[in-house]
Amino acid sequence: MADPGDNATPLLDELEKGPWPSFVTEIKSMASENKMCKDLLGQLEKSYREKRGYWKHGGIVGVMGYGGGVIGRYSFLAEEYPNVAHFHTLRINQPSGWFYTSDAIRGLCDVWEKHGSGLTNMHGSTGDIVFLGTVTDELEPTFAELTEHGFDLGGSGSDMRTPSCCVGPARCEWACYDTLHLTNDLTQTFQDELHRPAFPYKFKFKMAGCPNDCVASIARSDMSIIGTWRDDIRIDQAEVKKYVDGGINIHKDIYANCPTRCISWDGETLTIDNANCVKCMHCINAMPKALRPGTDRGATILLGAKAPIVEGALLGSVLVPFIKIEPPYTELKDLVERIWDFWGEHGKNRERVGELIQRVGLGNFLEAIEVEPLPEMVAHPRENPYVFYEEYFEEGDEDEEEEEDE
Amino acid sequence: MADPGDNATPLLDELEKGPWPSFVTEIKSMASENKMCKDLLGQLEKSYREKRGYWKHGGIVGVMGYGGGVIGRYSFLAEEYPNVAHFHTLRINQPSGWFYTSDAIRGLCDVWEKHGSGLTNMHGSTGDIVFLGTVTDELEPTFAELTEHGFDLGGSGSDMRTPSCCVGPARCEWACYDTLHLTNDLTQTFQDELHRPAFPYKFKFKMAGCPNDCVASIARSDMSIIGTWRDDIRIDQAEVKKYVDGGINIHKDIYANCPTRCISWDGETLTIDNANCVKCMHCINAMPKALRPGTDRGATILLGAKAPIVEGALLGSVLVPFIKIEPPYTELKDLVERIWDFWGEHGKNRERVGELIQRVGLGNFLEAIEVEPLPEMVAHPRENPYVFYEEYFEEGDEDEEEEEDE
Amino acid sequence: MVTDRKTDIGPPNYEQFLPPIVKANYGKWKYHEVLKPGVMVHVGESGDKLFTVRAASPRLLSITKLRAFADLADKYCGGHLRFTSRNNVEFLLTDQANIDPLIADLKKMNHPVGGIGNSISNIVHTQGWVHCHSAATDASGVVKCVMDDLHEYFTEMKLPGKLRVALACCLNMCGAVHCSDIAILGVHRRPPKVDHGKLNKLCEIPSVVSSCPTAAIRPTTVDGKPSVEVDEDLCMFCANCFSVCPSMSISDPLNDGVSIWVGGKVSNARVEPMFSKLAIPYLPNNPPRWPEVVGAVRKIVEVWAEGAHKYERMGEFIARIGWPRFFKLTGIEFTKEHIDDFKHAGLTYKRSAQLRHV
Amino acid sequence: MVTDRKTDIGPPNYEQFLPPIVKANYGKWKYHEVLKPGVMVHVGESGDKLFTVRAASPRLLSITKLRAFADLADKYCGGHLRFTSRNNVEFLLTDQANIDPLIADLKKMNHPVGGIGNSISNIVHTQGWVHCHSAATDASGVVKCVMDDLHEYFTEMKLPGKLRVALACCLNMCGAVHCSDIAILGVHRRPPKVDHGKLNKLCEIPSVVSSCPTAAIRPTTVDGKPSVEVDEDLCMFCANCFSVCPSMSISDPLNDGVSIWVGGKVSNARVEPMFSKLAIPYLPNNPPRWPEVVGAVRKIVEVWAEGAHKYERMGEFIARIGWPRFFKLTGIEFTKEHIDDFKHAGLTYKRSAQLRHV
Ligand code: SRM
Ligand code: SRM
Ligand code: SRM
Ligand code: SRM
Ligand code: SF4
Ligand code: SF4
Ligand code: SF4
Ligand code: SF4
Ligand code: SF4
Ligand code: SF4
Ligand code: SF4
Ligand code: SF4
Repeated sequence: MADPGDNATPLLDELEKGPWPSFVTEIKSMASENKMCKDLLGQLEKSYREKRGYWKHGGIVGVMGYGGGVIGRYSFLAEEYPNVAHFHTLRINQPSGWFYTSDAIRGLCDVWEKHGSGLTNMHGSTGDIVFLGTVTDELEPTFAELTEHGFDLGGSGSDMRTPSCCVGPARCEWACYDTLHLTNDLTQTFQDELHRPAFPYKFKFKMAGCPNDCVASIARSDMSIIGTWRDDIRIDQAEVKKYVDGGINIHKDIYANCPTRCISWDGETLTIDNANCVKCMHCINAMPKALRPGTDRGATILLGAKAPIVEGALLGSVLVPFIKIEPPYTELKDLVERIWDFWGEHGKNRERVGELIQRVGLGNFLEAIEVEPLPEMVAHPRENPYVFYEEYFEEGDEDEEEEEDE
Repeated sequence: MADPGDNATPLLDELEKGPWPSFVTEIKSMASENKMCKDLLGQLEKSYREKRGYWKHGGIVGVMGYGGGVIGRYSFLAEEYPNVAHFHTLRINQPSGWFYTSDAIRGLCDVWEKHGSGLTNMHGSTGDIVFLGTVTDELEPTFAELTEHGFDLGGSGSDMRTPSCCVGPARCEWACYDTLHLTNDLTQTFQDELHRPAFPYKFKFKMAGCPNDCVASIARSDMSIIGTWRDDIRIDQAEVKKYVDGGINIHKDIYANCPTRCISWDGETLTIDNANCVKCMHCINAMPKALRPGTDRGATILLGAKAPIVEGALLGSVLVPFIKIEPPYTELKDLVERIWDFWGEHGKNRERVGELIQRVGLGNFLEAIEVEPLPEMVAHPRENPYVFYEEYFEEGDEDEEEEEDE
Repeated sequence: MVTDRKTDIGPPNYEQFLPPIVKANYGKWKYHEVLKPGVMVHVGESGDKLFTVRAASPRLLSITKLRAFADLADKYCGGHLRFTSRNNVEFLLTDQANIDPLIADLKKMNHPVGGIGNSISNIVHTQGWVHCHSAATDASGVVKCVMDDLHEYFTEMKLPGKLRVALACCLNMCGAVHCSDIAILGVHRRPPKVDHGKLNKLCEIPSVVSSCPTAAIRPTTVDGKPSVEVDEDLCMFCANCFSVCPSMSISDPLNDGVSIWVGGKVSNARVEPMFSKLAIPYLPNNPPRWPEVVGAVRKIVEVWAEGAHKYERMGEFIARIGWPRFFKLTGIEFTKEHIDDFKHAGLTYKRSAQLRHV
Repeated sequence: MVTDRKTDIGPPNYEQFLPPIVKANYGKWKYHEVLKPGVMVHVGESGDKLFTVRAASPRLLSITKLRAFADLADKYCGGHLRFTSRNNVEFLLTDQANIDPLIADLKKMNHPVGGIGNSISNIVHTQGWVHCHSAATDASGVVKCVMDDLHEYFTEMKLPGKLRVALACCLNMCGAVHCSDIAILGVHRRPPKVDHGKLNKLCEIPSVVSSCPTAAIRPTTVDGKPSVEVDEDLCMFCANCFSVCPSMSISDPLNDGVSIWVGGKVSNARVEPMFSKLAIPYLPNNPPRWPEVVGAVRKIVEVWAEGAHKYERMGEFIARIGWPRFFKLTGIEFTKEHIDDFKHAGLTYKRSAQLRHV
């Protein structure tokens, strides 16, 4: 293969073809005005040629007084591509629900045009606005201008990470609590925990308004708050009939997919045995005009989800089966503080809270954070007989007398 | 509580009351003629009073040339109850399927009357006839007489244990192979492995004629051989109708209980999507006159079940999804030999084969015993990304050239 | 002399013990029907009919009783009988007219007939204080008490499906306790007491130390003698140290007792085989009638009998109604002990928001 | 000066960014309907209607593009827009008449509209060679190629249900890769090469040793310098050592590549959330168009699209047909690599006789 000229990116050019919007086109659109983008293209083309990345481990860079929010990044090819020798990203806390006005967007663009690559991720996987690539000297000025525009940094390192949430009550009929308000409130309440890493490892919150979990909280957040309800699903029988007329087969499409088979249909009336409904959302999802969650709403709190490194991936597990979620969220925040206290004291370095629970045992963990054990917290009770009974009778105990008295 | 007189067993006497047959009555029935039984009652009464057992760890006792088949047992209360100072049991290999003639039973009784307590277990959990309690000196004479009657000892210690089986073709319409014949054949073939412990730990075979598993093989045997079939379930539609007329609700009773919902009923004809039938037996169990297993029969072989000590209980896991089971069982025996070879070489002391597989990994185990990996062997493929890829390309490999050639 | 000894003859060939009708129809049975409690008929493709009468057995049988069974077999069955995998005795008849007289004789001998079909069959159990050094409770005695109480479910067929109860007297679980609808399991609850005087003579210290799965055992020296000590906080009472070394005595009358487990099964029918799960961590050993155990088992049986669908085994029933409701219906308290903390504990936590909220 | 700096102001309050119709109907939406691919309407209890148009985004957006989006928002949406949890951009309209002109404008900008309802939405992904030091494959490039191929499933709604594809460029899995219908995961396959010259300067040897979950790393001395060595047989390429120490370089152009996982989900709808399972252990990195990956993903999508019932996600579909058939239908070979050998491996073995035999 011929060595490509200075500006030639024959491999990347292939990625401008095809119907899906192209990230290469995005980078190229900046390359004429921004040298970082030009060198990014160059280094990336080389990655494509050599089938490997050329970024080094990040060093510790950041803005004054903050321990997180910036990911340091340096190139192995600093000589070849000096403009990406530093290429740090800033993580910027998104507004809850990722709503923007065009002015807010333009404000962000202006800051980033002046101080960085002009490339962003809308958004990062945790939920932040990601400003992709700048040099160390620009970090502090970027930050100053961002705060002028009302934005602040998100998390990185061993801190509380940027909480995020589904669109919730802003545009969804199924939201069982105000995901946006809670997300904003927690973010504001825990500013210190967000900006000054003092935990054993990262801690993520994600708020989903209902069990559909449109923010993947149960897979990706140390604390997952999933909206649900306690009372009966509201049914509009007339609308049910319309769905049936429209082709929905209640037996096949609804009943057979209901995890507890607690829904039935006699051709006239849809009946739900609400005591056995596990709030999976399926029937509601399938017939949104006919069915709605109940009105006694709140959330299930699950703890401990994380990616696999290094003990294996975890989904969140039930900590509180049902809790009312209402400002000022005192009960929830107290719970969070108790969890952080215990984790802070007993968590090992780089041990997520889910791993800690597995290590000390859920039972002990509950005791430490003062939460009663409930059968809702387990898929099933233990199968092995290795119980750590904590007490035993000693000779001479009252109990002995009582037991022998017979 | 007053000290009971020499022969008084007030607590045990309570266990002669009630409708269920009483083991105390059994022991008592022998107590006048057999001193062991008298002292057993005495020691047991004391156990009931003091809420504890009085047996010591067994020592090594047995019959000449055999390493198993006898469980040594000594009393802590030898002075108080000298007739149970020794109280060893003999494990005697049962005839396959636990069929007896009255003469065979009487023969056993005669031997045991002469040489032991006259108490038995019909049968032990592994399947043996258990002769419960005798003294060391009587072991050899008992054995000699037993062999005269055509009986031999079963297993104990780190050997192959007494194989056992369900009643199978002898009295069950669902047996998919001859469980009795195979059980007898394996027991005879592996006499040496049964009598001369040379394994890392015990190894149990259990043969069940169909997936109902009436001998609990999947829970209790290192190798569980469960009959099954490959072709279609045979249906007698007229008999199906009779069941329906008799009150069976095909939807609720059959369809809803079919694990793959592969059965359907249009009011006239019962249809089974046999490609999706997982041979669970439920529909056949529910309508034995109407449905029968297919005729292309064989078995599934599962490996590694055991009780919890000490790594946790295991159920057997699929090793061979389907195999024809026909004399002389060469393929099966070869497989068993390969498993024993690998286990013998790599098993730790007191490591059951199921634990060994978990330790070395099923994939490596299969490789060692020369069995191809199949998706039928797993509930699902791995969820974690920690794959031990065994090969990688080195610079200069042919593959490199090929890969770059583009 | 040794040369004269017969060895390795193996068991007698079963064929010599099969009734003629079984030989004739071997592998050619067509279907069966349950005629009444404890009685079923198997019909061959030939049209032959084999009647089975199943009677309860305490499993611990004296030769007196065995001879009486042999006599019954002669009287009614051409000298043929068998035992089942749950230790019942089965009489195999070709003459239907013999069924009732046989049952009458069995009743006289106090052996109820039943256990077939939708009933509770015999309790599979182990040795207990009758023969084992390891027992945390008696076996035969508890079984007797529980079956005295439940015998109506053996002699009648009024249950939704089969219910298998098993008992093991210690964690070695000699039986299918780990996969039973209801399991009664003897448990120790006090860490082993070390006999420092004898340990070094009877046991190898490194094996004792390594026998402990939780590393609770450490070598030490007591009164100048090498021995071991137990970190009591780490002990979960598995008794593996005691299996390896008699000087690690773990039996303790004050603390030994019984735990109750539910929802296991073995058959592949409908749902896959399942392990039993902890229902009640501890009930006291209260001989001779173990009233707490008897009461707890009955309560669980009744909750199941009342709520289960046709065919539904205990574990399927609980899976359908959910564990929270099982605890509510049985009145059993859910405690820390119920939450798994062994190797795969994390996999037993509830990892979804699918919950009932009532 | 520091005193002048604003810190800890937190994010801007979302309320200021909500469109008026959202404010008016906040928490009072009644139902929604999907009108056509990429377009839905939410109807408030008030009767108000909010139209959403969802457009694809490469997530990596230049400020040029963002300004163009802002212009569109001004033109059609009173200046309001949002992004989704899968990184699409959503335009929020109150005037139904604006929908088609907006879609036309988006098309001109090469942003297809779709992803709502029974479709494949955007691929959640990570940094890859664009920004991360840890990547075993590129992210944006693979995503572009796969979505170029699958885009018909984004712009139309012809699938049985939702299908979520995700990509992570290394085992850190920055995203919901571990719970996706189809996951594309960058993998290393060559043990780390130790830079003995630098290791001792850059890293603490004990941390490096203890970072390895399989204990493959041992301290050693090379040319008189303290360093570490790797037992290659024990390495399963997790790269945890590299996360802790840059001198444990694990990237390797010859061996890095892509694995494919299937059957995960996050929602609680119907079945509980599930992890993705290994489908294809390794496909080569073949930039710029990754044809092997594109082909493999399409094949899996097609097998699912053809065989799945209405609503049925990938994992539900496979659970119904069984893994053996999944491998047969997709033509993927089942190998040793598919069999779990990590901590809870034993729990993934098939422990029942419930099998299809065809
Ligand atoms: C930028 C982002 C990916 C993206 O392209 O969106 C990202 C990028 C990195 N992640 Fe991540 N993670 C990002 C979201 C996630 C998520 C998803 C989420 O938060 O919902 C996860 C999985 C959920 C979880 O937390 O478990 C995730 C799990 C990890 C892990 C594994 C952590 C674990 O406990 O398993 C690491 C490794 C580590 O922490 O050492 C990691 C480490 C990293 C590092 C810092 C690399 C490293 O080893 O130091 C990456 C920096 C890349 C770069 O150069 O910018 N990242 N990371 C995401 C953050 C953007 C944002 O703030 O919005
Ligand atoms: C007699 C019998 C119980 C009974 O009353 O029926 C029995 C009795 C003992 N078993 Fe067992 N086991 C008996 C069937 C079982 C079974 C059931 C089976 O074979 O189907 C199991 C569970 C299945 C399994 O093998 O895992 C069983 C699992 C154990 C274990 C745990 C082994 C494990 O790997 O988990 C031990 C402990 C040991 O091996 O050290 C054990 C150990 C013992 C010892 C030898 C006690 C010991 O620690 O040395 C017991 C001797 C009692 C005595 O004094 O007679 N016994 N043992 C059964 C044998 C009778 C026969 O030969 O027919
Ligand atoms: C005689 C015996 C086999 C033997 O070789 O001894 C036997 C015999 C029969 N079993 Fe069984 N099973 C026998 C132990 C078992 C066991 C093992 C156990 O209990 O330890 C099981 C597994 C139990 C479990 O899953 O935990 C067992 C699970 C079944 C099933 C599946 C039941 C279910 O719904 O899960 C059936 C089918 C049915 O009953 O519909 C079955 C059906 C049958 C049939 C109807 C088979 C036939 O067509 O002849 C026989 C009479 C059934 C009855 O008792 O109602 N047999 N059966 C065993 C009698 C034990 C007893 O005295 O009660
Ligand atoms: C906009 C968004 C929330 C947000 O705050 O950004 C959203 C919005 C809606 N989701 Fe969602 N979901 C969104 C991400 C998710 C996610 C998260 C993810 O994909 O990472 C999930 C979990 C996916 C999973 O299980 O792996 C998710 C699982 C659902 C489900 C359950 C689907 C299922 O059958 O499993 C529904 C119900 C349905 O579609 O019937 C749903 C339904 C909906 C509804 C209909 C809710 C409503 O009434 O407004 C919304 C439009 C649906 C649509 O796109 O077809 N939403 N939804 C997210 C759009 C992402 C995108 O650009 O495509
Ligand atoms: S999680 Fe529920 S409330 Fe939130 S957007 Fe999705 S469907 Fe709506
Ligand atoms: S929400 Fe789910 S569990 Fe409840 S009735 Fe509807 S389908 Fe059934
Ligand atoms: S396992 Fe099957 S073949 Fe054997 S007795 Fe039971 S039902 Fe009959
Ligand atoms: S045997 Fe089981 S899986 Fe097969 S059709 Fe009958 S009920 Fe269904
Ligand atoms: S369960 Fe324990 S106590 Fe009972 S017989 Fe087996 S080893 Fe002995
Ligand atoms: S009983 Fe078990 S846990 Fe306790 S010290 Fe002995 S071996 Fe260890
Ligand atoms: S998945 Fe790995 S390579 Fe990709 S961004 Fe995250 S840490 Fe970096
Ligand atoms: S990649 Fe993982 S397994 Fe391999 S040496 Fe590094 S830490 Fe150990």
